[in-house]
Amino acid sequence: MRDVAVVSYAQSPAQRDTGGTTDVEMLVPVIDRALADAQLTRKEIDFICSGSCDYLAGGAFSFVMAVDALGATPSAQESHVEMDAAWALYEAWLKFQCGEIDVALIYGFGKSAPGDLPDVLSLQLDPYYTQPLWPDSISLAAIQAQMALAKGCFTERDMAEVVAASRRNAIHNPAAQLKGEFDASDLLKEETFVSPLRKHDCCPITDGCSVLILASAEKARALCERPAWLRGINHRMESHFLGTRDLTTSTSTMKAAGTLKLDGDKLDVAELYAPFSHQQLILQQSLKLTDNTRVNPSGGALAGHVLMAAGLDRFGAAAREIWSGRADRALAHATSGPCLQQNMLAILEGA
Amino acid sequence: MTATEQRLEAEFELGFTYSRSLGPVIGTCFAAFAQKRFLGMRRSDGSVLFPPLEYDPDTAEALSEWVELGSSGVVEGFCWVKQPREKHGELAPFAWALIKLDGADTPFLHKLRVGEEQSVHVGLRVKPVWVAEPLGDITDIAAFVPAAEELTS
Amino acid sequence: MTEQVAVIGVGQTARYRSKLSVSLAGLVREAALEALADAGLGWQDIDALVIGKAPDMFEGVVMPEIMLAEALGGTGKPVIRVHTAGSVGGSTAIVAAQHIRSGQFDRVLTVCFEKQSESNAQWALSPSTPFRPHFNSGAGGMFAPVIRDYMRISKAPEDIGCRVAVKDRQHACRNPRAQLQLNDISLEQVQDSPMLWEPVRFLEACPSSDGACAMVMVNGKHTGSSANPPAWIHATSMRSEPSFYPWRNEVDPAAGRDCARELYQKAGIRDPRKELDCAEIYVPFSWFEPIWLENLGFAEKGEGWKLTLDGATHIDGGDIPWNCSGGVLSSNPIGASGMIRFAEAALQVRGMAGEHQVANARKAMGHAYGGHNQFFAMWIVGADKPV
Amino acid sequence: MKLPEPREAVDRPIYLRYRYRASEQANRFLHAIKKGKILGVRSVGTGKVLVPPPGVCAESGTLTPQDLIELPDRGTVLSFTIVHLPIPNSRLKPPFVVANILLDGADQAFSHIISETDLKRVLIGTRVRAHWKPEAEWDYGLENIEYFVLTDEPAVDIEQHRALRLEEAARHA
Repeated sequence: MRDVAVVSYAQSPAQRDTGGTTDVEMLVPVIDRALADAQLTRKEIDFICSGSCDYLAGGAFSFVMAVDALGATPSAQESHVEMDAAWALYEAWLKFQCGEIDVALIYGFGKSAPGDLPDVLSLQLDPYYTQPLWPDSISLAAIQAQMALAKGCFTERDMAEVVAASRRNAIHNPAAQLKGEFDASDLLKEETFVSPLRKHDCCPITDGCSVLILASAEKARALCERPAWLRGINHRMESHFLGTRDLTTSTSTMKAAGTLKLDGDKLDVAELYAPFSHQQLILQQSLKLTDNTRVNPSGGALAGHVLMAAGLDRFGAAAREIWSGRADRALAHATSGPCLQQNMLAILEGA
Repeated sequence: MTATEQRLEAEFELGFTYSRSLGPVIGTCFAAFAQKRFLGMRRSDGSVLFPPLEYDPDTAEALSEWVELGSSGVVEGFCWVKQPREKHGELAPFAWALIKLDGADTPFLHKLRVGEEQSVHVGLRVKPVWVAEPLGDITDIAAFVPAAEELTS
Repeated sequence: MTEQVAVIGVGQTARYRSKLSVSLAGLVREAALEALADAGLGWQDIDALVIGKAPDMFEGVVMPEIMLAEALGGTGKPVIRVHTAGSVGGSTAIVAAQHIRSGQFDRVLTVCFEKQSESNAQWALSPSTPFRPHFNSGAGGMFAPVIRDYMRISKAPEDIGCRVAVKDRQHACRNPRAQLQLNDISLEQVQDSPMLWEPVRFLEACPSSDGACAMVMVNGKHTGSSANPPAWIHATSMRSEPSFYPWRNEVDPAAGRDCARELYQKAGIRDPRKELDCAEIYVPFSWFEPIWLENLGFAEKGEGWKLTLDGATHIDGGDIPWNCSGGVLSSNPIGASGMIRFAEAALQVRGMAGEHQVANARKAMGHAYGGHNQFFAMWIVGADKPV
Repeated sequence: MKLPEPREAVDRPIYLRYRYRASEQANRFLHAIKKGKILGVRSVGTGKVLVPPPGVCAESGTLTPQDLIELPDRGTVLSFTIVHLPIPNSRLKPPFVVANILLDGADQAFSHIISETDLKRVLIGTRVRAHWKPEAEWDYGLENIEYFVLTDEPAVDIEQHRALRLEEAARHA
């Protein structure tokens, strides 16, 4: 396996609503920052790959306009996935393994404010039996939470503790949307929203974008003092219907962890893409994380959730932990689909 | 040109009425709804899927063994929607429920109309409320209600 | 370090049609099963699934791979969904090939599809947003000015487009999968067909189709399962550029030219017209044949139309037959159209193209493009293992 | 068990509401066009003039400046098509000309309609000017220009014009 490292990462400040700012206007300063931090120019990038979803802002071909941010003239090697940008990173990582590139720029972007996100995400569901009823993304997650609670996997207090920790950690993350000192007991006093979920159990809706730069071994050492080396990356899909899989655990996460021979006890940090508090607990249990691991030092998706970039953000946040020396070994996780249907894991190391 | 020029805004609707081909399996299931029947699909391990799928979700094997299911079932999982969204088409609070029909091994998602949250629980027996003129679609079932209640549409 | 990649399975919808009465899962299954059978493999043998299609608005399902993966044996496996506009079929094939070339996977299934009959393509391609004028009526309205500019620059005779339309439909009659089977097609018939976006006539434009295409690719060490010969991937390349910027050359786009240059260099090709035996090139409007002949280096600038006129691109007697399958002009399930080009190139070098087989084809090119002549994906496949 | 005849297809209405907000540059452009003025912007990355003004210059990947430039309502046809299909929700009756029109002083063309009884008179390089709707009907949109009409000026050699424009851009870059 060819050594590849995360050498730069920038994100837009998490905002509920960026108003009229277009995707491409949002992207340009963030790309500029990611490049500047690595002392690179646009022309030094071998490959660009992005993740986005047309339905968020309601126009076909969102990624086509985004190409305008790249200065891709006369032409650039570029690709796009209609998935979270973590999968764009995966596509780039494969290209590194093919020996075709040395520097790749990955970006994800999404403006969810123009639409009604929980309804938009309903269109991910099977279009015959399920979507016509318009079950929203929050309701589906709430069913998952109810089933896990009923099974005794964790308690509502555990969920509130996840939220309190997320907001506490986010105090140190300038790009976080929700942050502050909260007490789990106080959070539990709030009324339920889509029961058993309370509003704070759900990620916020965020407009924004993120940019991450990967580099091959020699380049990485030149561009970054302490590169965050990608030591393994794997992703898995589950079946789609809520009734055909066990919602209280994450079998695809376990399968990916098994392939990576991941030891949940030996991680300094885990950045988990959990849009709902209980999903973080399901992931922690599936990964067999222990108290040795700091979970979501960035605050995670509960502190800011740019759909289509939130998975890539976990790679960026994990890399920051490595760069700073706060961690030697970190896990980045990304998810896609309703109720954690598809999951990706990657191990990042400082040495 | 001044900095105070008001920001132009407008709502727009993105939409289309799609025509969805169903294929033999979904088409048969929907046709059975028009007769107020539930048909499940047996997998090679003997278990029965509802809704019936064309292909086994784990092995991708093509499926074709139909099973007639009962007309009621039990709640396996649920959530309570205090404030229905416009798209839900419900006027009062309701539950989304994973309902396992009698004779099926997998639950499926539908709406459950019960007066209050406390009345919903795992194991609650429920039955469908059919619309007045079922056409052969998932929306022929207006919702489920507790089986103890009178059938009303 | 990198691995050799071969195509050992190709599958397509039995016949592309304007409407197919199957579910989305049923649509992709037909192509996937045929590809698996060709490869001599079952679902359990596949290590990863690579899915591609054009905008989600065509079917009104957001990220449809989420609900389709299980019908393609994707449960428990890595699944990725590519979307690069019209070039997506090509890009998806390239991403699938990279799964193997990287050494990470041995056997990959890739599937592209579109079910245009679920919606109205015109609507799905340009939903109207406020404050934006809508002067174009369909894709042709966008591409016709480019064609007009090509005619000005190249001084091509007015009937070149019609000749391409005839040729591709003659080819389609040899391909039972092609949607349009116009047995008595003639130059006069094309010329007399209604004008849509001048100079593009009805019979010079692609149809709207339902369909899917699939391929099984394997590490070169594992070609043995198929009863049929493999197509070896000699080179792949992808290039993009922005849709609009001042004085952008839309007739001879830089991204297409750069993509082809890189492709030929990787494949060790100096003269594509001489060294390739045939090509499947994305031609949704007839005039794009001469446009791409020049852009891809099969002809000098301003000379592409002469190849069409001389019959060089015809399967009968042409030295470099283009679109022997009938091409996009005869079937256009948009998200799959690029992959069909790549797959047809593979069938040619495997000697499996049936009635539209080019005799002794050893090396063929597949090409796809999308957006406003701005996204390009290409590959070259060969009957022989690359050195 | 007797199986019913399968249903072939169902209708699936999928309608979603979105809120559109104009970007800063679009907002400036739309407010100006409401008053009958056309605004463009000179890219700091390339020195070229873009109209309508985008927030980002695609050629260089740079944000465009806030100072916009007023442009005349005359220009040249860069390319065109004669459309024989109706535009949905438009009162224009085919055939009509859709052209890429390059305003004088601009480097990027935009798409608009040319109304002309003799469509054959429209050629690449043909000079045109805007025919505005009556002022009372002006709104926030490029449709305030109802269509372009041909002028009496001689046709422009596009290649020559391009070379001159690129020279000017180089001076500003």
